[in-house]
Amino acid sequence: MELVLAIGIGIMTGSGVWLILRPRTYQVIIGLSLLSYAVNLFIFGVGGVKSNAAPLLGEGVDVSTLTDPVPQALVLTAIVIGFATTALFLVVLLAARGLTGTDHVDGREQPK
Amino acid sequence: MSHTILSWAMVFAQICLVLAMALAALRMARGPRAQDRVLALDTLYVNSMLLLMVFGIRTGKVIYFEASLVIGMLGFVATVALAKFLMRGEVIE
Amino acid sequence: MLPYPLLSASLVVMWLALNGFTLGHLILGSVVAVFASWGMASLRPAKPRMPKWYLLPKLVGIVLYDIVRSNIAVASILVAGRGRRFRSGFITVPLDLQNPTALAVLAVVVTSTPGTAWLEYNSLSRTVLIHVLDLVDEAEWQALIKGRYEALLMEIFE
Amino acid sequence: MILVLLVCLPFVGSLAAVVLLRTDSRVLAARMAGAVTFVALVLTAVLYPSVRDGGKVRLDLEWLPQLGLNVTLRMDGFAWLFAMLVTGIGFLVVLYARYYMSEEDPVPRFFSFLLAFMGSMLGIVLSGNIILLSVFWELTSIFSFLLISYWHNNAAARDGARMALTITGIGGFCLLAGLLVLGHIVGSYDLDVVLASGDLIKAHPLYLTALVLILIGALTKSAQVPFHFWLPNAMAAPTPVSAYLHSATMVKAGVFLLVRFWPALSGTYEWFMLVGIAGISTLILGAYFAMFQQDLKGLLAYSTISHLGLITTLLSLGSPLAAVAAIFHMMNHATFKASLFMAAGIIDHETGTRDMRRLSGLLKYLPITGTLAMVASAAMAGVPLLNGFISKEMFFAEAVETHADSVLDRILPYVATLAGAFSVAYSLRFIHMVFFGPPPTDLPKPKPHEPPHWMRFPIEFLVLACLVVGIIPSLSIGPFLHSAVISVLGDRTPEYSLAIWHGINTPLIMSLIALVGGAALYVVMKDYLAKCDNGPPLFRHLGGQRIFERVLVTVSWKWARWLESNLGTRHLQPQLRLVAAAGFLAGAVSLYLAGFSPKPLAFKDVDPIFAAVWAIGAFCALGAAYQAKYHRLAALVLLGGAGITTCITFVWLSAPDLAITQLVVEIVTTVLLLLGLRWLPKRSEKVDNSVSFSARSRRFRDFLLAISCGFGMFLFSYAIMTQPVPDAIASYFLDKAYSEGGGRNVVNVILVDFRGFDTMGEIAVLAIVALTVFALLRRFRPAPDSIEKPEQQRIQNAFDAERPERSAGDTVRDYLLVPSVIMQWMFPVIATFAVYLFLRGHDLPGGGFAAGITMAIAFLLQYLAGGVRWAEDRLRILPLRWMGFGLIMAAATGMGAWLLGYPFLTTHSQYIEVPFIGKVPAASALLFDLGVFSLVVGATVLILIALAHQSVRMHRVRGLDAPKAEEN
Amino acid sequence: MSGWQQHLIIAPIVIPLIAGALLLFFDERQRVVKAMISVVSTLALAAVAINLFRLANGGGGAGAFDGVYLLGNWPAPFGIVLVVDRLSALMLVLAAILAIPALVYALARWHAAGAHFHSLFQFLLMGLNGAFLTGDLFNLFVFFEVMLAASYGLLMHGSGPMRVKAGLQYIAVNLAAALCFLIGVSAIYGSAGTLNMADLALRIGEIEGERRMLLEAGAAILGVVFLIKAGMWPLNFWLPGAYSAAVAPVAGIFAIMSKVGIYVILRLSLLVFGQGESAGLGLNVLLYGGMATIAFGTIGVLASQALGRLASYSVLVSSGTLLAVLGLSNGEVTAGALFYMVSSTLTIGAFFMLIELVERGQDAGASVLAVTMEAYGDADEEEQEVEIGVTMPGTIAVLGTCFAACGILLSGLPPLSGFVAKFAMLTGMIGMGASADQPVPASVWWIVGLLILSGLAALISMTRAGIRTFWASMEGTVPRVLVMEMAPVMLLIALTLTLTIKAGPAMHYMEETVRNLQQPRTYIDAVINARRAGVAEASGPDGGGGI
Amino acid sequence: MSSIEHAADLPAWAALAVAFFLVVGAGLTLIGTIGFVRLPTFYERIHAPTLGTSWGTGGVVMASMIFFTVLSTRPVVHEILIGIFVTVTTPVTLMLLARATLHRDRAEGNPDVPGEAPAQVLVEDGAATKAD
Ligand code: NA
Ligand code: NA
Repeated sequence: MELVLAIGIGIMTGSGVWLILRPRTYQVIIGLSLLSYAVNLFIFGVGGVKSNAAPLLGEGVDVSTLTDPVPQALVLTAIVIGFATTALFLVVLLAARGLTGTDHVDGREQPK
Repeated sequence: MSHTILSWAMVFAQICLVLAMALAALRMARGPRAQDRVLALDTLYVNSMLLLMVFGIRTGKVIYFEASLVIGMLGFVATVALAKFLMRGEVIE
Repeated sequence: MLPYPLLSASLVVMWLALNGFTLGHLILGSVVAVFASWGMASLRPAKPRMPKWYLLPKLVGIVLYDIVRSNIAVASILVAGRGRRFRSGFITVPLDLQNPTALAVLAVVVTSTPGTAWLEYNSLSRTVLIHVLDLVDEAEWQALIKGRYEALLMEIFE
Repeated sequence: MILVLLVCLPFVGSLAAVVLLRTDSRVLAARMAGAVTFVALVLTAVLYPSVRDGGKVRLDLEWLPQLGLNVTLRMDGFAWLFAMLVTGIGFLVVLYARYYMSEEDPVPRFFSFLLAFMGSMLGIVLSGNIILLSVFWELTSIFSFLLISYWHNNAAARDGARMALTITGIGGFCLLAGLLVLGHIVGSYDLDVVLASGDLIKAHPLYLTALVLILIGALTKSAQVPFHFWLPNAMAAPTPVSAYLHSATMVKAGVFLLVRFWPALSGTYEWFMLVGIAGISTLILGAYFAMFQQDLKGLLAYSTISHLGLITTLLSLGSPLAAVAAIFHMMNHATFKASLFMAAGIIDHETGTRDMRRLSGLLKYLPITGTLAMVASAAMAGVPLLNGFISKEMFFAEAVETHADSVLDRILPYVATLAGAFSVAYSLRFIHMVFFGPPPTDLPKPKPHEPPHWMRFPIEFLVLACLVVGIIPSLSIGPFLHSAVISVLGDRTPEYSLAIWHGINTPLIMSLIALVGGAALYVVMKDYLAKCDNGPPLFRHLGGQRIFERVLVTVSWKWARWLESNLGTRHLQPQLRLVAAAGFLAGAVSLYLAGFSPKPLAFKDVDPIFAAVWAIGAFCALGAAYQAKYHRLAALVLLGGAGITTCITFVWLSAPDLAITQLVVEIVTTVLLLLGLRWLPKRSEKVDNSVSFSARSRRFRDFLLAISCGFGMFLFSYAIMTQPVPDAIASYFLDKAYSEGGGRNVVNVILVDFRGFDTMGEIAVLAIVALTVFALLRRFRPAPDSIEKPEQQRIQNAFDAERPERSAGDTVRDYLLVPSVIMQWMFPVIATFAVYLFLRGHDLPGGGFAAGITMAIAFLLQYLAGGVRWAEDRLRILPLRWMGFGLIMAAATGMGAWLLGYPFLTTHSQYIEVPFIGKVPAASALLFDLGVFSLVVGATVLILIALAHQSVRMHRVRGLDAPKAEEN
Repeated sequence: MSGWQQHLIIAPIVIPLIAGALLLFFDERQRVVKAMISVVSTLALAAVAINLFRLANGGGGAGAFDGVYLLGNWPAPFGIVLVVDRLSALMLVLAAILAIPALVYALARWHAAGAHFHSLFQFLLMGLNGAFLTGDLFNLFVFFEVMLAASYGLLMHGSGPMRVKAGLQYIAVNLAAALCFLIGVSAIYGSAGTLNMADLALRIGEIEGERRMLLEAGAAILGVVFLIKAGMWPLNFWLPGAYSAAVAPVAGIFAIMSKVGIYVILRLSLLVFGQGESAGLGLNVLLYGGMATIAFGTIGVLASQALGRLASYSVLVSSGTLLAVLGLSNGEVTAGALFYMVSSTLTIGAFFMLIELVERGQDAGASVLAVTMEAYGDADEEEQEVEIGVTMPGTIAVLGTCFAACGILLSGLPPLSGFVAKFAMLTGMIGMGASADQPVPASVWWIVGLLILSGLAALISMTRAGIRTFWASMEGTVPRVLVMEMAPVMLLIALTLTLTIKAGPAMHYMEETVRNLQQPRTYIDAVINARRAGVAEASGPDGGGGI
Repeated sequence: MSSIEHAADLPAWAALAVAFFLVVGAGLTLIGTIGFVRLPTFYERIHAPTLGTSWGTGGVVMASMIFFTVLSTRPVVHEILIGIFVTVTTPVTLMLLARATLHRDRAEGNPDVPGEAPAQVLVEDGAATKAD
């Protein structure tokens, strides 16, 4: 499990980093989304991963077998904040595109 | 015996579904047109939903049901928006 | 109080299905359903009249049966692959049905059934364009849709 | 206390003058300044008894006692003498300026600056704490800047002021550093302690550091070579300023400092060499340059430089007698040079020029001023019976002595004589060219005449002083000088005599040689000097100020700009590259240094289905990265694929809450990005596909960085995930979630209770972002190429328009006719589902956030189905209200705990027995969650709708040609 | 937890939150009401901050106030805690004191330049205060995001291509940084099992082997984030663009934002990573990075044509100074650095607000031309010599005086607090060699040199700019400046003057602050032993006593 | 992955029924998706996923319902909601997508798709009043 997840995180991070280094704002926003997936999964993973051990209490549930709920709570917050910032970045890139006429991250085209 | 069959059925179902997902992803990447990709995404959603339901059976827990329900109930919203974008070039007019 | 009784009832059922069939949830579900149907009322949808709603199960039965049948049919086409030739095509079906809800139900039926896909409805000419995966005889399909589904829907909704 | 009064009074006066700025009265400001200066003079004079014969007046006020910085004021004989000079000449200058300044000049400002300068100068003189001294030191730089640039509409004044400030500012910073080092050596910043620790200082390894830094401070201030060039440029100041600052006081501050620290720093070889070289070269160069000046004030400025060089040279020698001579010459120079500046000012004032080539024969017009100037010049030249003679004799006497055996020692007598000759020459030239010869012909003001008597009075007074001191030195200046000398030299005070006549000795012969030689020199050079350009031959075009300006412009402007653009960037990509690289390196380097070695990978417990799901996810992520440039929709769809993988992972690994939240967010994000996509420019692979080599290499570098980061994250996350944490705080939450938090869904209880404060912050973020989005979009202006409706709509509208039986909007209406029915009917269903998610959150997966987004999706769907107008016709959503309510609800729930005496966000939970329903969980956290729900609905809807409205808005703007196109 | 005073700790967060939320109920047209709410909230904040400052400084009587607030009444390592100690109280006061002038300034005109200014402003304060108060790493992330989100909005307040372009870069960099923040925090949680800073400080000693390596890697990644916020070269290129693009009152309040990074570095480095194997590496990064930042800032100060960029580079100089000085890790020097931080924040705040007033009457193109001409030394020949003074309009005189004051403050000339601050740091640094009879370290001389050079650069640049603005182009129209806009600037400058006069007591406070920071045990005990309300506990003998 | 927790309590008939529905549901879904990849035109491909959304979903829903109902010895029917929602919403997406494709093809002049509103219908219903 850990191995698969770690490889997944690595690939998403790599793709995301590649994209945020690109010149087009849309590439950057997709990159940021990928990176936030990767980071959310990373946070999620730090508590150790277990299958079928959701932190839901009930009769006869052995608490010690449950997975760590803290990273999950952190990820939830991170998802929300990630959503908010993605929305914001989108609108800012639209505004920049509107005002500068280009979708280049610097607000003007680079000479080739 | 019946439980062995169930186990194998479960394995079979998961393999089928994950293969189906892979094929959908393939179509998603290959296109050729935008509509193919959108349809592939929708298919991927549904296949994932089914995979999650099978996972629910496998674990014997109903707590994963909501995730499937969310896909079933709300998954189409994204596809609708994508389709409308293709048709009108704009999602909300 | 209850602008859409059928909707409210369905929502209560949905609530109970989600939460379990208890008296408490019946009450809670009813409250939620009432609020939800008020919300629906604010959308002012064309209010569907269903004088013969009791015919709905019949429709559901027919459709379920057709879906099973066409599942098998389409699956066999796909499994057979290139071996079996099939011809897909567009057909135009003129419709008498005008009620949007009824049209929606028909669209759901046609689309849910593997092998047929509702493409576009033209409100001026009142025709629908349908794509059929295995189009052997155009007239047969037209008859099927008009006779098997539209007639029943006309009966339910008008 | 008088000391405080003495230092503060001028500053108070300065502020008072600022108040007078608004009045028109010129006289009032001058009178006030005069009164203040006079009072200061009297106060100083009154203190004489206390400082006579080595007495000291001292006052300590705490300022920053921990660091040894206190307001310590201290007056000894030397300080007294200097204070008298500052206040006395200050008074005369004020008097002079009262008449000098023009009608149009804003006089109050002038006096304000002048008084403030006087206060700062007194501060330097009276500081008993070396840091305090440097405070006042810098203040004199600042006020001198303001005074030099008083006529700031004059470019020369601005440049001169700036140069003065830059040079003396550099000096001031160095001085401060030097004094800090000195304080470090001594262990105190108290002047008395420092002065008493001479041996300690000279023996310390940091002595040279301190010395060099302090000398830079002193030498810059006193305009010593090679920092001398600011002084001639400062002559753009009004003449009273020159008379005061550039002859009597500020430039003396440097030599004052040398005298002040003479006991502590002098006497070493380093001191001798550094101070000596500076002093001797200044002495000779200043005198030489002075001869070739055409500007009266320029001549006086170089002369001042030369005389300061003389003083410096004396101080370099390290002998007590030389120090006496130095102190004495400081006073003498102040008197004659101030009077000369004032005389020059009168000449300028009356004739309108200071250019000696245009001036001639003025004695006829200005007989009294001319006579006074002649006497003062004679003092400057060192003519007997004048004060300048006596101190110069003392200098010559010291020059022939041997102090530290070196080249300097051997050349000093010759240099001194030569400089003396030069000074005779330029003094003669000043008198001869201005007052004698034919009447002037091309004066800007044709009829010069004597100024008002009171304007001349200061000169008269000073010239009188020159004479008195020159004739009866021991009776006039003697006792005061003595007090000063013993306060500096203490037990090392030498025997000295202030007599005019010491018999025929070497110094006298040197004086005679200088006088005769100087006169001869002038006679020889007279004709050349009358016509030559300003400045000495050879050096004329190599002015220090020119070099300084060039260097300053090059270093502070050209190099700085080049460095700024090469060490920094204004582009985003390199910045993000740096952030990524820094993050990668921070992790990698610290792991490497700690000796981290990656664990062997464990393949055995891998679930193949899960692995397959991730293969799909990775495929989608890579695909999205590949397609994002040219196939935006494809990238978006592939991103969705990566998202669903994430969601499956959450389910698989026991996080149903995350899965639900991730899903709903995913959906909203997709719609959001699509809403944005409409405004982005078309991008086609076929059009811009030319790739340069540099772009290729940049890409390769980025690719390597991406691979590194990805690989790093893989290793890092694998290491962390396989590293179980035995005693995490998590166990507490699992234990107490039900018993104390009242919920079975531990994640939710953490979110709304244990760490509810995080959630409150998180919803605040959402609210802020929504507001920002709204604010930005209200000013949204699409790019010109996006204003038009999308191509699809244009085609469809054209189609509708050209068919007679169709009306506008038929296509889209037909398009949505059937689907919209279903989408509408989904509204109550999704809303009910949202309520369901909300209510069960505390015990099972769900919660306010997921519910809120779900509700927002219900609204969104109606916008998708019917468009903005249709939806808003029916649903009056007031997102701001939802948001405000949500935030207040959350905060109010938190504050509710106060009423019961508990801290913010303390929750109360219990199960209430409700008839028919049974046990119902009733945690106050639910109310908090309601706040979350409400805010999330409001914020999400606001963001989506604000974005959606842009299409309608554009439509409205262009609406004239297609009115009511989309309406029912 | 006892006494109503205890609840004051949460007030700096709740007050702006509620004010910001209430503002949403009013239309943009009800400007007066909005302004009133905002002003009342900000004043209340200042009152609370000053009260907390007093309490933290031992004013509340021993035992009555322990400075720890258990949110949700959960005990310390589990719930989130807020902690008021001298350092956080100082930051709270600084933020509040900067906020009032900025708000008043904005009320004159800028608050109407776009939607929701006041809400965003309040949320910014909430974020700042939260970041200063929180004792929990993840909560710190949340408040960082609150602060940053609000700063995004405020930065682009008034819109326009320059602001939006700057905003795009600013946001992109900060989003990347936020991701690093999450990685860092979760790595720390993953290896230490806690998020509470005090608890982390307790546990860190016991963590060994691979877990410690991972923890340190997480901390290093976290450090990068704070260095980005603090503006360390080469991670600071976003800053000049962003700060100079913001409208004046926003840039004014931004003056404290870069200090948040410094604050956190100071807090965490002394509390958690004060000792241990990796402490040295971190300190070296701070030291050399800080020095590079001073150098870069100095270059930028010299190279700036526009005043806004000059001010932004001054922020960098200030940050660099603080980082380098913190890298020396010396108590006395750190106390001086705190003083410097206060002084430079007030200065830069005032300067940003002043710039807009000064530039209001000017033609932007003309000033650029003036610089160019000056740079090539052509200006002198063209002007004739005039020896008659020009009477300055009162407005210009006041602006000029304030400008001069800013110049003096930035270059560290006496008599204002900039000098005292530099003196305090320099005297501490040069004194570093004194104690054990060892020589002053070479790095100290480098910093001394850089500090002097940076002061000189500020002097040169400010004189150049001042001459150009006030003297060389007198024909420019006199800007219309309202008292409401001038007063805030003057207030801030007056504060620096007060700081100079009260340097003794102020330094005393800073020294006490540093002493507290150097004894993390007190902080840790206060947090871990903080008592829950209404829960009878047989816990340790003393949890109180103040920190 | 082959172990099924909690499944030991399941009676044989239920296990077999669950197995059957799982195999049918997942199998149909896979077949549908294979078709989705293999069919040559979009209009044909659009039929393929409906296998998954009809009986593919139906099978898995049935399996789940039987499994949990038998396991918890009370009716667990909420999975039926998934079936209903998928059935109701899939047509919406397919319709919108198909129609969008039709338009794109027409705009590009693709000869394989029928034109907008065939001519003879126009003649017939030209004067007809609009619906609604
Ligand atoms: Na179908
Ligand atoms: Na028409």
